[in-house]
Amino acid sequence: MTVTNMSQGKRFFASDNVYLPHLAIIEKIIEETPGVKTFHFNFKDEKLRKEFSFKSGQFAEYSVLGVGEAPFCISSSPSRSDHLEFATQQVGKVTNALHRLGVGAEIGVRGPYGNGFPLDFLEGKNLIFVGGGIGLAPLRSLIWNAIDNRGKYENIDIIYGARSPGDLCFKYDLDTWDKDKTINIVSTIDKEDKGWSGRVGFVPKVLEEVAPSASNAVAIVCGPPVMIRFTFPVLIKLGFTPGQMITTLEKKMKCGIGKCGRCNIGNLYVCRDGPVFTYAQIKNFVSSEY
Amino acid sequence: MKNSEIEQRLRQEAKALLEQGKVDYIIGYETGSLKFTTTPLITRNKDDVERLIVSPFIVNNLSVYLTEIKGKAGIIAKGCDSRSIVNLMQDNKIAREDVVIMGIPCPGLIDLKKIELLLGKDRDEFDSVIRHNDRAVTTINGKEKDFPIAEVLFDNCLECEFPVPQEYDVLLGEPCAPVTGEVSKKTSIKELEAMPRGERWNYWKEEFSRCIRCYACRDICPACFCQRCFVEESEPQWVSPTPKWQDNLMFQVTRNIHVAGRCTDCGECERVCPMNIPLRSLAKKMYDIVDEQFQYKAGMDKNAPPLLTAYEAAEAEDFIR
Amino acid sequence: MSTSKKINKKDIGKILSQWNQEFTVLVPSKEGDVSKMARWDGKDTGFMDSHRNTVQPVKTNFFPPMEEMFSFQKDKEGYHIEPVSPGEHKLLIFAIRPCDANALAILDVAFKDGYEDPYYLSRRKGTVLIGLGCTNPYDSCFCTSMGSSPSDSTNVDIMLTDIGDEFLIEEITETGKEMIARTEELEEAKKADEAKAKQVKEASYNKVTRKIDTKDIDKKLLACFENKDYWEEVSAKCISCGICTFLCPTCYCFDINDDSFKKQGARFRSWDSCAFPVYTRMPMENPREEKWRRVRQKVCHKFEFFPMNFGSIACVGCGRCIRLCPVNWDITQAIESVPEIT
Amino acid sequence: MNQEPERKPRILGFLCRWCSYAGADLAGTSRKKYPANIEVIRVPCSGRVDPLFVIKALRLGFDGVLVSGCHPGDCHYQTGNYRARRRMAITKKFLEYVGVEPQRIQVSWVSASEGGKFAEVVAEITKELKEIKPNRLFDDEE
Repeated sequence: MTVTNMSQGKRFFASDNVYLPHLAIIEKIIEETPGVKTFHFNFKDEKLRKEFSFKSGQFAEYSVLGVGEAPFCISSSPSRSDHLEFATQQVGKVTNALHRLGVGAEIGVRGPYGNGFPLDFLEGKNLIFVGGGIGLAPLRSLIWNAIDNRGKYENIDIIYGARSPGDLCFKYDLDTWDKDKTINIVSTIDKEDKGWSGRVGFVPKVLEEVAPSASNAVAIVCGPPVMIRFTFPVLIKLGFTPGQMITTLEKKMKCGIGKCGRCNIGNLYVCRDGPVFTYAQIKNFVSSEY
Repeated sequence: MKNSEIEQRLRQEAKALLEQGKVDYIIGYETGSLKFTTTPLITRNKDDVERLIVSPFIVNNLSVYLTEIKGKAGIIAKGCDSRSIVNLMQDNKIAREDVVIMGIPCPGLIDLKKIELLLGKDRDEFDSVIRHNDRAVTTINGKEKDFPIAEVLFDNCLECEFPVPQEYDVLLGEPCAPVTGEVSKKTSIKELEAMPRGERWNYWKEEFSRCIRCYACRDICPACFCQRCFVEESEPQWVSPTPKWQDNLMFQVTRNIHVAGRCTDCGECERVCPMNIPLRSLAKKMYDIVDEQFQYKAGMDKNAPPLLTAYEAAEAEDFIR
Repeated sequence: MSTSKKINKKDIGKILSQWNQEFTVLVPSKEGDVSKMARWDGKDTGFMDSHRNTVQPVKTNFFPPMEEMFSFQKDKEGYHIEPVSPGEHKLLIFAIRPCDANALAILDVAFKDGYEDPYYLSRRKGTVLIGLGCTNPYDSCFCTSMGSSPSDSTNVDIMLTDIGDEFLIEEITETGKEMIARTEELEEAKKADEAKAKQVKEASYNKVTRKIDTKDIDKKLLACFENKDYWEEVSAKCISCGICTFLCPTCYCFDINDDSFKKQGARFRSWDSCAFPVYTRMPMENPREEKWRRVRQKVCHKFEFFPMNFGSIACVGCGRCIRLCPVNWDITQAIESVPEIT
Repeated sequence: MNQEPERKPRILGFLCRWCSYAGADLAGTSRKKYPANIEVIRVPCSGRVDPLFVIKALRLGFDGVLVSGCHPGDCHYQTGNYRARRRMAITKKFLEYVGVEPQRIQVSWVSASEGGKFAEVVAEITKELKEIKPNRLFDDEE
């Protein structure tokens, strides 16, 4: 299968100019870990608030006006739509500025961009989510989407890791999923830590131990590039074919619409052709530039 | 000694260095892909040394490659280049023992742009450009045009103080005297200093409104060796990445201050500028200020501390309250 | 009967004046000794004497080094965003070289694909291109290897050919035909003029001596994508400046940044280059920190990725990158040295 | 705070924490009168001041910049002020060549006990800057 080439979804332009952001208000801020925050927001424009729709896995460009713009996936689920969410780590100019904002602050948002997860393809499959750190954000959107449409999917397995217990994002979700008997979740941290009774070890290693079956399964991987690089070989070992491995990638982006040039992997642009790819699509280039 | 003889010796030296394992790379010049043009040759292959050349068109200051080469390098250096190499040693960017310097006394390089202006033709329309001591003979369509050499050398060559390398392992060719002559009038420091101050600012404002921020001036400069340049910092954002004249000028002025005491007036920044901004009129002024204020000339002594890390207890206090 | 027209070179001002009524006429000009297409002053036609090609490619007129995208202000109610529209000038570019016209066709594709780029496209809309065949190509030109030629009229509306004291004028598009029909002062071209033009075109073609073979280049590049040794050797002398990309008529990468002061500001876009390490640098990693990866990206984008996405090589053979390179890095040598598939 | 009238000329001071900053403090606590035209950034040493800071201040519209450190021989880090002296000497000369009025770049040595001197320095610089035009160097139109 191939992931769809362009966003087939609706486009929500502030005007006929794709680069103009819509104004949105931050309604809630959750400190996930030191340095990672989730922002809940809603568009200022009433009509847009009602009409805006997106697919799990799509992203948007967020502006702190006067500072700049940066892309993050929409981490909330389309199935829960009273507000939108994104999560970001404080690492650069724009994210620092975002982290300085409080509830009620105004930001610019344009999108959604990118292809999103191939929901039709995933239907009727066993879903194996493999996430690391803040890489859970895009997976989370899909996980909630799958939970809210539980009948459409077979087993749901989540393998999620972070450096330390304090670095685990969306703990409130992890707790809820842990209690949900219809899904199987394994959390891990990189190194032993006081008070941690769960698994210890890097995500690819734990994945190998858990060894989910490749039969009728799709693995959906997101995390830091180094984790993604080491996860693919494990999945291959477990019998997953390139078409059964899906990842959502992060690259430096500016325009979000396949023009500014920097986010390509081979001929594919992460913003335009992704951010969701099958391993089959990117395997020629992935070892070298991702 | 003729260039062809220097070339022969150079090739022997370079070959021996590679064969004896004294260096991992040779950095020199070879014939370029355009008329008269030479291009850097960076090679580990001893057969490639046959391509090494010496000509009045060996414009590049090859020392810019030394900080990125992994291993020992045998490098060809003109007077100004050798001083750039010494700078890198002063700043602990390279170690003396990692470099074998094959010095070439340089009687000045021919600025094809000047000939283009004189003849109203582009360089690829010339049949030949040949230097005979103090004359340069250009042939176009079979017709010869003869210019005094001072009219066609680069401005920085006309004000060159040290045509002979200051540091070398082997000197190829006999020491030569500098050529002197009038630099391009329009952009000369003298001319600019004669302007009222406000006019001078407007002059630079005008020039830098053309700048497209390709950063060739910085990337070609052996003194600009920072791993990360201040223009690339985003926290704080010192300079906007948008090429407004204000930020373009701010970038270049700061760059010149940062390389003060390292700039050897090799002229590369100005030569490479695709927007014809007279960058040497900034760089050379800083070179002169450093000389006047501190009697310091860049890259003369590999054991001396870099200008801006050194001091003398009693010096320039007149501007301090 | 012949359909082409002609005009004496001395009278070129007369037709430019007519066109100037309807269009903003751009002609080869110099700013600080750097040539580019800029607004015609309405009089001087001396620019024709020295015009081989402009240093700044024609893309500069549609995709400038920087442009304001929108401005914003903050007051009690919050932010207000004010879009900037590039205006509705209808441009006529006179004496555009075939390579630059072909390059615009490539940019059109890139800026139209998927989401349309309003800034580029609104400037580009209604533009009329008056091509001028080259009779004196540079030694760096290699258009004939890129499926084009010094007299290629594929992407212009009207094509001029220098036939001595006169220009032969050929209509290429419907727009060109209409324009010629309403332009006064043009003479009917004679058979002999057309014969002369044919000769000139053939002679020019043969003057382009730099040749490369682009057969299967996309496949060869794909095969050597991981060939680090090759790319390291090819990129060794590159200094990672932005000249070749900024002054490339088909390169269109850009950056977006905000400037603000107190409660107002603006968002700008400006040229960016895959040659710069910072272009792809993220806080934690940079997929192209090493120089060879960046050089590979430049070559592969033009000769492999763009063709994969849009069906044509994103290089027109204008040779600017070779002419202007500080170290004479030569893309034709790079392409010629790509290893054969084994 | 927002209603505070803009003071002209505006000066940005980079003051060494060991001496000049303390000197400025002393000027304040001992109620020495000096013009309120200076805004202060405390730096660990005058040697920390990259000429880039000075240029950036001018770019941001400050009319003048003061770099102030310990007297020669008194640097907490031995040589920081000597290094600052070299840097500022070339910066001032170079900026003048580019077209910046020399009055805009000011350097002083003020010790922790020289509250009076600090007040005088600020007063003198303010006076000098009043004699030249406001900083419009980086304005788009003249």
